[in-house]
Amino acid sequence: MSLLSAEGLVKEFGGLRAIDELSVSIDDGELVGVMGPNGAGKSTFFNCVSGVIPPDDGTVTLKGTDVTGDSPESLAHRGLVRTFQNTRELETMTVRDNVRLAAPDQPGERTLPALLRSGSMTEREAAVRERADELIEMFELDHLADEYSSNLSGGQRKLLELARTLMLDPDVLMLDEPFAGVNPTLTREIADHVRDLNADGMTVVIIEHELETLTELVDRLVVLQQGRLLVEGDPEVVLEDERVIEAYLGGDAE
Amino acid sequence: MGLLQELIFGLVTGSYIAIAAIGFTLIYGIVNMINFAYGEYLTLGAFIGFLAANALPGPLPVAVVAAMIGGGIVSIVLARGFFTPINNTGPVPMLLTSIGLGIALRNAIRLVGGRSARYFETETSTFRFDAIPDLAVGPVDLLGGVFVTSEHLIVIGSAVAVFVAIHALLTRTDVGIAMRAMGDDESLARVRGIDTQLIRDSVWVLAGVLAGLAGVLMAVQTNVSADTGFSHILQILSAAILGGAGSPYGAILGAYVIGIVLAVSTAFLPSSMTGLSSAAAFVILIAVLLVKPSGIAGTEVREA
Amino acid sequence: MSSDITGRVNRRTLLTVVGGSGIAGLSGCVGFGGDGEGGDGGDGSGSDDGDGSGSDDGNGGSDDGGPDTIVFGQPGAQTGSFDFLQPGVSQAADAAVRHINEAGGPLGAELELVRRDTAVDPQEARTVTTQLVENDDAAAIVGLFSSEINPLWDFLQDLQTPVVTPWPGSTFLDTRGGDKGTPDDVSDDEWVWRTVVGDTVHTGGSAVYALEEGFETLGIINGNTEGERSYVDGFLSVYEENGGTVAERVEVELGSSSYQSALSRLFDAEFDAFLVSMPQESAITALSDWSDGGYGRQPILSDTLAQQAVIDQVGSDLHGAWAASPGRSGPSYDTFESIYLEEGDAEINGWTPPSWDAVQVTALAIERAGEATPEAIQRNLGPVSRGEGTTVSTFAEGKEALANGEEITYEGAATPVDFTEHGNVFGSVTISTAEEGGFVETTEVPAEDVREYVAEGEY
Amino acid sequence: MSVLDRLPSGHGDRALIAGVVCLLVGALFALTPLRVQLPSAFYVFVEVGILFVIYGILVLGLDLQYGHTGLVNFGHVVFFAVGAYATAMLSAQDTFAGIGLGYPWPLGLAVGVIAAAILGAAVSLTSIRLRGDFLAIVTLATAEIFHSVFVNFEDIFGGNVGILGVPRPIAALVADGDTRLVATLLVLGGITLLTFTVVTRLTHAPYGRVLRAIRADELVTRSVGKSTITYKTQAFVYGAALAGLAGGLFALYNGAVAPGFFTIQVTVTIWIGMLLGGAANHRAVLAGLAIIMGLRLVSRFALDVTPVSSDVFASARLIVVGLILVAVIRYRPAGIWGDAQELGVDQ
Repeated sequence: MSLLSAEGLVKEFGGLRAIDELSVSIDDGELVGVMGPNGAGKSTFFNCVSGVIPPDDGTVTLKGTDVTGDSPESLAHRGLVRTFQNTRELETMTVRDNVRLAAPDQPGERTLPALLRSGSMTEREAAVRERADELIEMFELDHLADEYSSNLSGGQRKLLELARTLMLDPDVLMLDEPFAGVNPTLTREIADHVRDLNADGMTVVIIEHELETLTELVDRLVVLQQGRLLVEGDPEVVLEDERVIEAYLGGDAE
Repeated sequence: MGLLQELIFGLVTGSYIAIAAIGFTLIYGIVNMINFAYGEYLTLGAFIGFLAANALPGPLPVAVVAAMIGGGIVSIVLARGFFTPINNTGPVPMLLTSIGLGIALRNAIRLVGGRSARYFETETSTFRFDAIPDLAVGPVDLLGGVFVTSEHLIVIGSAVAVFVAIHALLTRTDVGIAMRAMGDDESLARVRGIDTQLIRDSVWVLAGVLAGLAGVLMAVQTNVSADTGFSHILQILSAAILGGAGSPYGAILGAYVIGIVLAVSTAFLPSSMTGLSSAAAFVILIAVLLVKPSGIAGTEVREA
Repeated sequence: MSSDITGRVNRRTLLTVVGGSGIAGLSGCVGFGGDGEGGDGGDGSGSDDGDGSGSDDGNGGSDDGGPDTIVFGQPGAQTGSFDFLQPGVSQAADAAVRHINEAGGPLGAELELVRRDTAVDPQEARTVTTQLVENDDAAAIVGLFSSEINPLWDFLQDLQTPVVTPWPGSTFLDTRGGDKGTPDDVSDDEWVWRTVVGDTVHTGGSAVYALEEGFETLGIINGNTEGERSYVDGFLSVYEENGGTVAERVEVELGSSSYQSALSRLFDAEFDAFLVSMPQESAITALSDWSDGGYGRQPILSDTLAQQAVIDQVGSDLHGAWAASPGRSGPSYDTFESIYLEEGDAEINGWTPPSWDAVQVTALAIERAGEATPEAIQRNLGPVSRGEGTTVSTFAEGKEALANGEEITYEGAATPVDFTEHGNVFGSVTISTAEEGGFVETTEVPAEDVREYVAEGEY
Repeated sequence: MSVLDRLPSGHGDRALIAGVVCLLVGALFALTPLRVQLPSAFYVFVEVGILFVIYGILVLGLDLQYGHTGLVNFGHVVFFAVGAYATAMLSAQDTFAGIGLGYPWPLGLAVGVIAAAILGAAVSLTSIRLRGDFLAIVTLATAEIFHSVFVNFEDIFGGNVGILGVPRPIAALVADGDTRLVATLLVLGGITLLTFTVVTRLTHAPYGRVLRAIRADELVTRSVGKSTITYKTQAFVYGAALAGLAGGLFALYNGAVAPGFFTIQVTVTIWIGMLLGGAANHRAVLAGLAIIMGLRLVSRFALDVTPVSSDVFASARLIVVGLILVAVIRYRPAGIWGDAQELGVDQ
């Protein structure tokens, strides 16, 4: 049974179908890459699945529950977390606070415990700090922990975003172009992290243009074109597919 | 008197507001700011027109032209001095700056212009149409005899002339087309080689010219004082947002909705509530923002 | 930040409790029981000879020669609504001060007027009045509007400084203010006096005149602010009591660009005449709209509209409209006018002569009291204005008469200034009619007649 | 700058202690024959000081909304007014115009806070999703509507006269003027300090971290599982309720409310105070408010030494106030004590 599946998703913008009857299914523990030329509907697919925009038609199912049109926050509670193509840091907050923010189940985020400084809040916050520091260390951001995240470089932002999502300990991690604008060393580092996470049982979906890294990394590749599923399957096989070659070389490839 | 007469009054009031609201909404659309000092632009236009009417030998239209030119100059100077330097800080700091500038300008005008109201010397003639039959529906009379004055006709005529000119500008000229492009998507416009600062400056001048015209028209109907424009800014703003912020056509529509609401609510509200007509306009504004946040014809203003 | 500020006050207070009250000037003193140190502005504790009240106002602790300067505070509308009326009021007050100083000044001291802007905002007015009394050492306040006095009523009572103001018409003050007819007993006093005729009086005169002229049904258009409503309410209380009826009443917001809708609503009703109560600028807009609309019928204007500018702007349709104003010509109007005109060229409005009267009568109260404390002024405002005594029209005459040991009664520029127990004045009512060259006084209802419309003790 | 790192030495707790001390000392003056005597030159400063601590509650609430959560509320005065009117109408006896029900004042104060909170909830339920500058317009329009309503319905709200005859609990206990002023300042100042404690605890807790995250990027905050609409609504309602508290206290201090006390001037003053001091920093916004109110007061004294006439002076003062707002935004966008990076105004 699949962990996350989209059935017949449709989203129109001003009469143009960004995704058109798109169906994708992802199994528990899989590491899946999503690729396709510009305008193929990758980001719209992500947005519809992660609740950022509601689809016009079709259903999204997570762990057997229909979550179509659910808000990003409720999906996060159900274990699905995403990153953004243009990294979105909370620039006016420190690296530490960026990561700590994402901690779930903090009673101190409700009014009364916050006002009364309840013991449950202090206890939880101690655990949150410890976990956040672990993640910051894991991504080698510890020397920047007290910097405002607006001071970080592009690659560091990708790492921070990853650290922030891991704070939620998600079941499904959706990464939107995690290697874009990142130098090769850091790219390898991020890829290693992703591989480790997947090895620990986390399901990961990645949109990426960087084909080489992607094909090395993923178990399965899904290729979109003009809002529809073009091909899916083993990376090696998919990349040899004529339709894919045409889509990338013939059309408006980058 | 009948509903028809109220509609005429509403059209006149709407016309004053519409001229100003177009200027206001253009600034919103292109510069991306709510300019709360815009009322003071009207006041300055009214003062310039008043001075011109007394200093120049010509008839009132000369004063109107002087006010429009003066308004344009004032607007671009203030924009260069106060708004252009903080163009990139976002809508809220710009709104706050305009509020501060408005307070300063209003009091500077009071300081220089003095406190008493001045009046334009005008002659008004009235045209009556008493032959129109009544058409009563319940207690409300839909038609009935009406009158219009020469002043009404001038105001409505000016408004129509402005609409035509603005429409021509936005559809037929390079500057106007660039304005529309920029209103839609500024970064795209920049990519396409449009000089965005030039367009912004043009919008400031245009908004000032419209403010000058609206200021003089309002002053002819009421008077010239430090509060001439400020007392109408909330109506102008409501009209612009009602119609869909940034859209000149929406602003015209919004202005007439406000004008007619003001007229009809005064005529038909219970007599203990007739003093609330402008509050009624705000209630409509809020209602529209809730039902259709983008205004009657405009862009999305919700975030989430 | 706030913790710092309050903390400091705190610490100082505690310090003085422990360390005594020695730190001169800035620090406060603290004590038990309160009366040991004297001055808490004492209500009723002061003795008649004045020194016992120990106030630090005005006479600054002098014991024999009297103070060198005496200060009156004038809160004014230098910005905000009504600011266009302030120049005439300021000039009248300045002229009165000059006249008083030329006559030797109250108690031989130099009279000084400190004027500060309230913008007709009650919050500002509170600050300004405090500053005038406590920092400028004003012995009396000669200003404040209805919209400032009413919400600050408790504050003004706590202040215990006489407020003698030329502004308020509000019916709120009809039964509030004055010395309650007992000048020597300040415990029941309400500290506010007005030298301008309250709306109740002249609107009453106007209503009776309207009925005499045969206008038995009325339409009303008025602004939705306190002054305008109070005017209409005063008018109606007499008008309806004497048989008049109101066919339609429309309230409008001030400052609109057009009043056509309100007018069309009003004139759908049947009536003989219509009453307009709006401030001048809005009234000009409304009356111009009325003229354009050709609605006709007899206009009755509120007193503030009897201005040349109104006729100029509205045009000949307005000819025949009349307004009932508080008589501008009190017994001493001519004396006032000649001194006023020397002072400057500000236009005289309805509040200009009362402003003169306010300063004159307050200075006379000081002269009679022999000291310039707020309480002494409060005790003497009644005696110098009402009852028997040598009639005086200026401070100069009054000073002389008092020096001769006579009692005096001041006859003012706007009214005879006979303060009622509630600190109000009656005056004649002038009916003036709009004509080609301006408003012409056509009839005058004497003060005594006006008095008949108003029940004893209710004004 | 991290959240709980700051907790142990939090200003909130010092303010709590200071606030309780203020209340106790104020109560001491109010309830015992202990008297203070103030030099009369001090009166006006204490008067303005009392207004400052009342406006202080307003600015703390506004800062919770704008400084922390990014909600642009340009009609803050309406919540102040609604709190004041509700308190006044419930507790006033023998008012000249409008309704005065004569209930005990604590009930009036409680209803004042609740009424303001309900209005805040109504505004946020309908408008909290609007973009910043449009929320500003809706709140501004709300304030104008209520102002018209207060003025217009004379039988209910007393028109321009307002509601008179509101009980003054402190004045009722202390007959002596000087002591009354000091006691009032202490009690109201104490309440402001307690408010400071409350908002500090909220914003220094993980709760405040969520609010600041919303201001930084609402979508990201949602995508890490925070229900941002709930938080925005709460922040708006808490700010409104604090304004209602300030309004109720004002009514009980002044003994009357009238539309003239609740003009857009109040909103402008607290906005300038907040921006001048530095949004998102509780102490800074209070300091900024103190500066702008202090400047206004000191400028009154400047009249004595300036060569211009008082008419010119009055206008010039307001010109300066307007230009201060313009200059702060342009040259000091984070305010005097604000952190430009934390506020995201660093260019």
